[in-house]
Amino acid sequence: MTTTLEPLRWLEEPAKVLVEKNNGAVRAYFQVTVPRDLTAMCRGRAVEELPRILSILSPSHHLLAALVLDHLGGVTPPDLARNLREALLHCQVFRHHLRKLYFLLSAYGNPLAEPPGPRGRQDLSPVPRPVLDEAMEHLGLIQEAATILGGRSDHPLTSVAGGVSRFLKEGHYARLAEIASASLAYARRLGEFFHNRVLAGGRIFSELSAVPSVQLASLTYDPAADLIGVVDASGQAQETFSPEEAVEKLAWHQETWTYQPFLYLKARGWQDLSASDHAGCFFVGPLARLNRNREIATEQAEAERQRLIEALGQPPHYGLAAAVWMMLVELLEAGESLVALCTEENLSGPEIRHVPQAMGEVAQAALEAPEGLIFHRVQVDGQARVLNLTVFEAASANNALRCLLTQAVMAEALTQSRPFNSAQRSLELGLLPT
Amino acid sequence: MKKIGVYICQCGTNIAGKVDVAKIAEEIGAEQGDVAVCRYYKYMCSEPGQKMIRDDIEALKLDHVVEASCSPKMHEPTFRNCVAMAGMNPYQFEMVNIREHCSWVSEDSELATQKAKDLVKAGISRVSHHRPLQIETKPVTKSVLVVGGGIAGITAALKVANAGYPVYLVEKEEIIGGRMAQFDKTFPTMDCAGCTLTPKTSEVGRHPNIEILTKSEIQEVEGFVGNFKVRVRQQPRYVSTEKCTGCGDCLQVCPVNLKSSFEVGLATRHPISRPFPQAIPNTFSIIRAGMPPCQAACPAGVNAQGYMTLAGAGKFAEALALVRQRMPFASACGRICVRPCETACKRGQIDAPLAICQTKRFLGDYAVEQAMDTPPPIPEERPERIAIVGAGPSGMTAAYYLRQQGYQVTVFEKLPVAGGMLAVGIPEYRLPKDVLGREVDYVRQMGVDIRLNSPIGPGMTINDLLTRDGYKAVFVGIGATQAVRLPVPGAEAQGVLWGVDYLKDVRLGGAPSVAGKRVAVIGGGNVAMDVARTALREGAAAVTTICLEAADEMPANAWEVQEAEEESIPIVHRRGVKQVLAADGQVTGLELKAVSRVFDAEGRFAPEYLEDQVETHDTDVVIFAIGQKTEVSFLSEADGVQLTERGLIQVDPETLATSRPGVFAGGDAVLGPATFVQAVAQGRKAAVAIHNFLQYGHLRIVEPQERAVDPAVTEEERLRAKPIPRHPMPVLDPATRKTSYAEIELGFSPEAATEEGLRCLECGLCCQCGECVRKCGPGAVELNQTECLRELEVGAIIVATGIKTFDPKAYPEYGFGKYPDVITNLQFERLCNASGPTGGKLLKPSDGTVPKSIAFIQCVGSRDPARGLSQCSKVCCMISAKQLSIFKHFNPEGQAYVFYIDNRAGGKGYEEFLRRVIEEDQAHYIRGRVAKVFQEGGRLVLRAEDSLAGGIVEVEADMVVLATGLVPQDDYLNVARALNLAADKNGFFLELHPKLGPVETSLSGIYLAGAAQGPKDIPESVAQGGAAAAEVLTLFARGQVQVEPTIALVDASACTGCKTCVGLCAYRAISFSEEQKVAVINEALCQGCGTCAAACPTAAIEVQQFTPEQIFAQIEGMLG
Amino acid sequence: MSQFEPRIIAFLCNWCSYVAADAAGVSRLTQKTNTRTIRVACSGMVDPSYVLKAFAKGADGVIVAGCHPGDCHYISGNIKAMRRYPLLKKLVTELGVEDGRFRLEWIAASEPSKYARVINEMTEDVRRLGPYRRPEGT
Amino acid sequence: MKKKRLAIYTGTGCKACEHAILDLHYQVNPLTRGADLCFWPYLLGSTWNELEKAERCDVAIYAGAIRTAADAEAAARLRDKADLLVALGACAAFGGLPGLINLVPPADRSESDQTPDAEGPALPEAREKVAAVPSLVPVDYIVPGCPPPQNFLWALLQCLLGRPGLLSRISFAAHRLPEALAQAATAGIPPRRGAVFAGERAVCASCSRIKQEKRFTTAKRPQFLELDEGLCLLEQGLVCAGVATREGCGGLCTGVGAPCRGCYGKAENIIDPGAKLVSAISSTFDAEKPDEVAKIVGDMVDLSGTFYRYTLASQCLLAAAPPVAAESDSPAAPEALAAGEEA
Repeated sequence: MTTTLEPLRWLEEPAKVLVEKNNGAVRAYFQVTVPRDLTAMCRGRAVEELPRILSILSPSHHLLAALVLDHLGGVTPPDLARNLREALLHCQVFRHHLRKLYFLLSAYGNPLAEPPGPRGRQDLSPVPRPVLDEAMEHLGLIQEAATILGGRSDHPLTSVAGGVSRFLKEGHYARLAEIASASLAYARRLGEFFHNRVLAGGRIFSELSAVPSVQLASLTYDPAADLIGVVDASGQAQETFSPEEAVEKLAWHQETWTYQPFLYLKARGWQDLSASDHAGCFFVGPLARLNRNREIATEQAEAERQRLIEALGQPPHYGLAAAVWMMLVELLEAGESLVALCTEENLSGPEIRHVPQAMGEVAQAALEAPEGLIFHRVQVDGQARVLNLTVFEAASANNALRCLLTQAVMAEALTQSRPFNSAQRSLELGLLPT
Repeated sequence: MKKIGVYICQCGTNIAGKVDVAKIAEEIGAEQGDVAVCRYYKYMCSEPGQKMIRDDIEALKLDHVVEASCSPKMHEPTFRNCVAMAGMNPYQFEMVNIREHCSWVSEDSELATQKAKDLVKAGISRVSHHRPLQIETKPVTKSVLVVGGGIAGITAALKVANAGYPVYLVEKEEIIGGRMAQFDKTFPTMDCAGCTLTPKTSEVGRHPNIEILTKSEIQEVEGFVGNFKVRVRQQPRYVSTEKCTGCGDCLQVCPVNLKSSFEVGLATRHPISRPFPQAIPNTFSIIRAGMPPCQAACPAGVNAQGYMTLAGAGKFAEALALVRQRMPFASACGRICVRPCETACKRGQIDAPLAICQTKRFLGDYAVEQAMDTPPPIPEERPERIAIVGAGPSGMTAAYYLRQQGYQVTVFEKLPVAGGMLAVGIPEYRLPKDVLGREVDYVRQMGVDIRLNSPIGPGMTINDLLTRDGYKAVFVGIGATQAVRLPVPGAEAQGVLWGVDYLKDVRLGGAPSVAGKRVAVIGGGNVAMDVARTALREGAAAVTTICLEAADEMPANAWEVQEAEEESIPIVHRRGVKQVLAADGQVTGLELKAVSRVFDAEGRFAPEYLEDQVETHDTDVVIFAIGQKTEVSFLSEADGVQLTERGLIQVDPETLATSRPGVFAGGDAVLGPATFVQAVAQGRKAAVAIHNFLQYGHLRIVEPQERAVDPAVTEEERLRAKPIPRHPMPVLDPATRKTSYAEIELGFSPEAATEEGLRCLECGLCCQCGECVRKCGPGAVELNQTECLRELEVGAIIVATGIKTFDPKAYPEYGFGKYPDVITNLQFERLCNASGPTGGKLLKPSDGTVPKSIAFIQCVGSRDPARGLSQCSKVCCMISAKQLSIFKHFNPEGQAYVFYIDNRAGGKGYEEFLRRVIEEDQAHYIRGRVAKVFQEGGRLVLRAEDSLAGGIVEVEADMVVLATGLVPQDDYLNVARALNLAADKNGFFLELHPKLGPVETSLSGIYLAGAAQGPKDIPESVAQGGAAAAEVLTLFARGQVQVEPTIALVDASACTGCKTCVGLCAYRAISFSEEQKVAVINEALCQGCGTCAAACPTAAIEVQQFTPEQIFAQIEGMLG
Repeated sequence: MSQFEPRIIAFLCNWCSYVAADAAGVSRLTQKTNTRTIRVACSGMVDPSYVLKAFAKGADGVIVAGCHPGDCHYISGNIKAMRRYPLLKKLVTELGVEDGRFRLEWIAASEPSKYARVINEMTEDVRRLGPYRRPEGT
Repeated sequence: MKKKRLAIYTGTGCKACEHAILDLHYQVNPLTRGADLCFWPYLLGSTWNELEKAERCDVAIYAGAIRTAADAEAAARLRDKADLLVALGACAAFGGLPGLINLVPPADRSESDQTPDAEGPALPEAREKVAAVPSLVPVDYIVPGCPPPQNFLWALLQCLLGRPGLLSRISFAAHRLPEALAQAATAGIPPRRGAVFAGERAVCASCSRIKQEKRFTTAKRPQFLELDEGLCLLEQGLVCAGVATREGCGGLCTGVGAPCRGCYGKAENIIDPGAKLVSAISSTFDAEKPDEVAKIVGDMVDLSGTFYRYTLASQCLLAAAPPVAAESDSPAAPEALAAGEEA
C-alpha cells in the first residue's frame, strides 16, 4: 500500500513523496511532478534572451547565462560590470539563505497566524514573532538591494553580454551601502540568535540533528581556478575538471517515476538508488561548499566557519545542523562582501560593457549559486539562435540526495514504527537546505 | 437587440440565374437573431424595390439594412439615399456584392449559392457593428486656382469666372494659350487654331474675375478641399504690363538673339519679345536665366555679359556706360584686373573665355580716342559735403559714385599723385601715367575736389573733418602701401630694398640705382614680377626672381610670370632666404634654403624648409617683395574708429560703416592687401551706404541677390556659340620692351572688340544691357524687378498643365537634329502658321524651298515601351492627316507618304476626314515602321518595311515629319509633389475613376483638365476644362464641403504616444501633441486610408466604417 | 461534394483590386467560388490582426491585394502593406501556416484577368494543402 | 468584521509569484490582519483535504501555468471552492514562459536520451500543451507581470479583502493605478469582474525613453549594440514589445535597457500582440523596395518566441486556447479575459 505525502513545504519544485510499504520493506520516492521542459522552452530562442528566460530556475541562473554570453562573445566585462554582478550574487546568497532560515524558524513559530493559526498548530514558539518579522524586514531590504542591482529581484534583467545594461543612479550607492551594513549587522544578530536558541541545543537542535543524513560525494566550483571539484563522501578531494569537460564528466539519468533527472558522475556510473553504494551520486550547495573545506575570504564569516568546525569537527560534515550553520556562515560572508563591495568607487566607473564583435558557436560556464553549483552550456547557430542547451541546476544535482534522504527518513520512521506522515516534518526540514 | 433588414436582389436573372436567392432569403429569415426581415426582389434598385426597403424601415423600425446585389461601386449611393430617405443613418447600411463577385463568375450554382450566403451573413454580422456617422461641413473659399493656361485651363477659367468667381490662372510661360497657340489648323474641320483660340485668350486677358500669373509655378499647397493655401513663385516679366503698349520698339535694339522655344527652334527671338502679336498678356516680357557667371564672379558685379554684348553690337559708348555703372575706371581695370570674370566665363568650357578684360580696356581707351569721354552732367546737386581719405581705387570709386549722386566730395591724398597704388604700385609698362591720369581727370571733371599732399593726421584728423570742417560723412580708402619687412638676418645691409617701397620710389623718383648691378628679387607675387621687371628697366645687369613656390604654386598671374620670363628674368623656385650675406655692410649675396612645402594640407600658407640644403646666390641688390600692409597710424583717439586684431579698420561687412557713425572704410584699409577690383567694389558699396546713411539715416543696403545660372554649359548654349576664336592681345616684343617703360599690351581694335563681344554665349539670356530701357518710350522696362512669392487662398484647384512632345532624338535613325528637313509635327505647325517663322509658307528649313514630297512617320515614341511610351498618343494619326492635307494645299502636285502602324480615327468626323485625305489627296499610306532615314543626293530617303504589301520600300522625300508622341511636362513631378497628386507610370496625373471620375482626383477639391491627365485632342481638353469647371462650381454652389466621416480617429485614452503612426501618414494629417503626449489627427486632411490604424500597436486609431470589430464581425460572418 | 472546398478570405483594396474583381465579373471571368471578399479602403489598412483572425476563425487561406506600388490611391498605403507582408509571413510560418496559404498581390483595376488567375491558382494551391488546422491549445 | 479566507497556490512555475506575496509580508506584517490564510501549501504545507473540509474561501489566488493534469485539477478545485479566483502572474494569466513549449511537439521535448527502466510509481500525467488558467476555468481577476509588482498585488488584496487599512504603507508613486482600480482599492470593494490589475495603456506610455518619429532601419541584436542611454529601444533597432504590451510595470525593463518582452500581456484593445507588433514595427521599416524589407526581416530571429514570450499559450490567435466563458452570473469575466477576442 502507498502513502502519499504532499504538499511538502518550502520546496521550489512541485513535488510529493510516495511511500510504498510491502512486507516490512519500505521504498520511498521523492517525485517531482512537473517536467523540466528547459530545452523545449529555449531551443530556437535568440541566445541573448537566455539570461531572462533561465532566471525562472533561480535568480543566479540569470548571472550564469550572462557569463555564458560573455564567453560566447569572447569578451570580459569591465571591472564595474563584474562588481555589479558580484554584488548582485551576494544579494542573492543573502536572500536565498535568509529565506530558508526564515522557513526553518517559521516551523517553530507560525509567521502568519494570529493564534490559533491554520492547522491548529499552537504557537508555543521558541521563536518569538518579532524574530520572524525582523527576518521578513531584512528579506525586504536585501530584495531592494537586489532590485537596484538587477532591475528586479526575482527575474533580474541587467546582466547582458559583456557586462551590465545600465549604470547605477545617484543615490543608489548610499542606499546600497546602508542596506549592506544593515544586512551584515542583522546577519550577526541572527547568528547570535541561532547560537543561543538553536545550536545551543534544546528542542530545535535535537530535532535538526535527529534528521538522518546521507553520505554522498559533493561537487563545487572554484571560480578562481575555473575548476569544478569533486570531494568524495569521506571528505577526500577527488579529481577536478574544467567547465569545458563538465558535459563529458557528468551525465543524466532519468527515472520513470519522477520528472526530475538525476545528475551523476559518468566515471563512477549510475547506481540504482535502492543500492547501498552511490559513488556516482553527489550533491551541491552550502554543505558541499563547507566540505570543500576552503578558507573564506571575509574574516567574520571565516571565524564563524571555524566555530562550526570546532563544534562539529573536521569535514566532511553531513546532516542538517551543519548545512544550516553553513548557511549562517555564508549569510555573514555575503553581508561582509556586500559591505566591502558597496562603495561608490566599486560600483561606478567609465564603462559598463564591452560589446562583443561576434558570437561564437558554443560556450559554457559554471557558477556557485546560493543553492549550489550550477552550469550552462549553449550551442548556437549562425544567427545566434539556441541549438542545444545543457543546464545543470541544483534540483537535478541534488535529486539523488533528496531521494536518498527521503528513503532514509521514511526507513527510520518505519523502524521507529511511526506513521509516515508524522515523518513529513523532519523530511521537510531535511530537504530545506537542498 | 438589433433590428436588421436584409434585402437580396435577383437582378433579373443576373444573380438569380446562378444563385438560389429564394433559398438564401428563406434560410436567413429562418435564423434567430438580429435579422428582423429578409426579402428578395427582382430589381431591388428599382423604385418598387427601394420602396419595399423604405416601408420596412418605417413599419418594422429597422435600425440596420443589408443589401445584397451588385457591386457597391454601382449602387451603394442609391441605397444609402434610399435608407436615408426613410430616416435611417446611411452609414448603418451595408452592401454585399453577390453579382460581380459571385453569380457572374461562378459555374457551379450550388457553390455560388453557398458563397453568396456566406457573403450575406458576413454583411449581416458586419452591419450590426455599424454606428451612425454624422457628416461634418466646412465653408468653401469661393475662388479657384487654375494651373496651366492651355486651352483646357482657359476654358475652365472662363467658365468659373463667368459664373462670377475669382480665378487665378497660373502659367509657367510668359503667355497663355499653351500648345494650341502654336497650332495652325485643327482637324477635322480645318479651321484656324488661332482664330478659335485668340478670342478665348483675349477674353481671359480682360476678364475682371481672372488674374493671370505668367512665368509662375506653384511651390506648395496646404489645406484641404474648399480651403487651400497655395504658394506661387513668380518670375519677373521685367516689363510692366501696365505701361507696355506692345509697340515693339524694343525689338529693334535688343542685341541678344536666342532660339525661340515657341517656334520650336525654327526661329530666333530676343530675350524681350512677345511670341506672337495676339499673345495674351499682349505685352512684351523678358526672359532671363539669372545672373551670368562672369558678373557673379566679379567682386564689383560688373555686368560683363551686358557690355560684351553691346560691344558685339558695336555700341561702345553704351557698353562703357554700362561698365561705369559699377566700375568707373574701365581703362585701368582693363589693364590690371586679375579677371575673375574670365575664369568663370562659360565659353572657357568650349574653347577660350571671352577677352572680357581687354575689351573693357578697349572701351575705355576708345572713348578717349573718340574724344567723346566727358562726364554726363550731375542730375541734382546736393549740399552735403563728404570727405574721402585716400585717392586710391576705393577712395576714387566712392568719390565717383557719391559725386554722381550730387554730393560735394573732397578727396585727401597724402602723396603728390592721385591713384594710390595704381600710381605708385603698378609699373608704367602695365599702366601708363597718362591712362591713369585720364581716369583721375574724369573724376575731377565730375567736380570732385582732389587735394594732393594732404595727409590725414594731427591737425586734420577724421574727427576734425566731421566736427570742425562740416563734412557729413567720411570714407577711409587708404591702401596697403607699406612693404612688409621680414627680420631676415643681414637684412640691414646696404643694398637690401623692399618691394612696394621700391616701386613707389621709382615712380616718384629717388630710388637707389641698380644700374649695372645684379639684382635678386624675393617673392612670387605680382609685385615681385613688377619689381623684377622694373629693376630690369632701371638698368640692372641681371635680375633673378627667387620664390618659395613652384611654378604652379605662384600667386602671381600666369601672364605676368610669362611676360617676366619672356624678358629673360630667370625664376628660382622653392627657395627661401636663410640670410643675406654682406661684406662690410654691403650685400654680396644670399644664402638660400630649400623649401619642403609651401602650403599645408588645408592649403594655408605655411612654408617649411630643409635647413640643411643650403646654397648661396651672389648678388649686389636684394629686393624683398613679400607682401604689403596697411598703415593706419593716422587714426587718432578722437576719431573713435575701432580696429580689428589684424590692425585693420573694423566695419560692418554689409555697409562698411565703422564704429564711428558717419565714418566708413573700404579697400585695403579693411581687407588688407586686396585686388584693385575688390577695392572698387568696396568703394561703390560705401558710396551707396553713405548715400543711404545721409538720405534715410539707415545703413542697410537692400540689393536682392539674383540667382546664378547653372555653371555648366547647356546644349542650347553650345549651339549659340559663334565660331570665332579668342583674339590674342598684341604686345611689344620682349627685346624692345625690357629697355623702356613703354606699355607692353597694345590694345584691341574696334573689330577685335566687336568680335569678342559676339563670342558671348548670353548665359543669362537677357544681358540687361539696358538698350530696351533706353528705347522704350513709356519706360515700361523694369530690369530691377525680382522674383516674388504669392500666397493664394482658393477653394479648389484645377490642374491643366498639359503636355510636351516626345523628343525624337531617342530615335537617332530618323536623323532628327542631323537633317534640318527632318522636323516634328509641332514644328510643322509653326512652318505653316501665318504668324510663324515663314509667315505661313511651308518651306524647307534647309533651303527655304517648297518641299515637293513629304513623308510622315507615325508613332514616334508612342506605342513603343522599349524606347518611348507604351501609350498611344491618340492625336498623331489625325494630326498627320491634317498636316498632309495642308501640305497638299500648299503643293497640290506634291507627293505625301504616311508610315503608320494603325490609323486611329475614333472621334466625330475623324474617320471621314481621314478617308477624304487618303482618297482626295491621294496620300500614300504605308503600313510599317520606318527603319532608317538617310540622305542621298541631297534628298532624304526613308527605308521601311511595308507590312501589308510585304517587302522593303524606300521613299524619297524633301521633308520628313515625325508624329511625335505626347509626354508629360518635364516638371510634372514638382506639380505632383506640391499637390500630393498621383501619376500613372507614363507620368500623367491619375483621375479618381477612369469612367466615373475622369476629372476628379483622389484629393477632393483638386481636379484635372486636359492632356495632363492623358493624351487628348482639343475638343476633349475643352470638354474636360468644362467638366472641371462644373466640379468647381458644384462645390461653390454647395458653399460648404462635407468632410467624409470615414476618417481615422484617435482614442486618446489608449494612445501611448509611441509615435509609430506620425511618420506614416502620406497626407501629413497626424501630428503629435506634446501636451497630452498623444497623436492628433487633422480630420480635414485625413483621407481615411487606414494605414495608421493598421499600424497602431494599441489599436488606439480606428477608421470609421472600417473598425476592427466590423472587419472581425465580417470575417466571422463569412466563415460561419 | 467530394473534394475539399477551401475557404479563402480576400482583402481587396477599394481602388484597384476590388475594381479588378468587379471588372472580372463584368467580363464574366469564371473563378473558383472559394473566395470571400472583404472590401478595404487600402491594402495599407489591412491590419495583420485581420489575417490572423481569419486563420484563427478557420480560413484556409488569406490573400491581400492592392494597387501596384506607385499607383496607390492613397499615395503610399500599399508600400506599408508591402513592408508588413514579409514579417507577418515569417511569423505565421513559424506558427505553422504553410507557404501558399497567405499571399500579397498587386492587382490593378485594369487587370481583371490577373485577378481571376490569382484566385484560381491560389484556390488550387490551398486545396492541395488541405484544410488549415489551427494547432489546438487545449 | 470577519476576515476573508484566502487561498494561495502555485501550479507549474517558479515560486516568484508567491515570493511576491511574501514580499508584501516583508514590508509590513498585516497580511494576516486582513486575511485568514486558510490554504498556502508553500509556506504552511496546507493540504487539499484541509481545503475540502474547511468552509468556502473568499479569494483563491492561482499562480503558475497549467502543465499537468494535477495543475488543471487544482485550478478547478480552487474555482469551486472560492468565490473569487485570481490568476496571479504571467504564467497563470497567459501561460508565461512555460507556454513556449507549445511550439514544440511533445515528442521533441524530452531532455535525456536514455530509455528509463519501468519501475516505481506512476508519474502524474503531463498535458500536451501548457495552458493559462482562464482557458480552463473562468477567472475573476488577473494580475499580470513576471513577477507581479507590489502595488498591484496590494491593490488586489485591498479590493478583495476589503481592508482599506492594509494599504497604509504602500505608495503608488512608482506606477499609479488606473482610476477604477484606485477607487475600488480605497473603498475596499471588488472592482468589475474580469478587471486586470495593471495599467490601461501600453508600456510606451510609462516608458521613460525618448520617442521620435519611428524609423526602423535595421534589426539589431542587443549584444552587438552600443545602447543609447535615453532613446527608444525600437528606434535603436531592437525589437521591443512595449508598444503593444499592457502597461503597469512602469517601463521597468526598458528603463534598465532591456527590451520589453510583454509579461503583462497584450494591450487592452488588441486581439493578438504578435499581429500588432508585426504591424507597428514593419510599418516603420525604412525601406521602399521588397529586397530592402527582406533584408530587415531576415535579421530578425525567433518572432514567435519574442512576440509571444509570455502569451503564446493564451493570446496568440494561431496557437492559443481561447478562454472559457464563465457561468452567466459573472458576465464581466469572459469579455474582460477575452479582451475583445470573443467580443
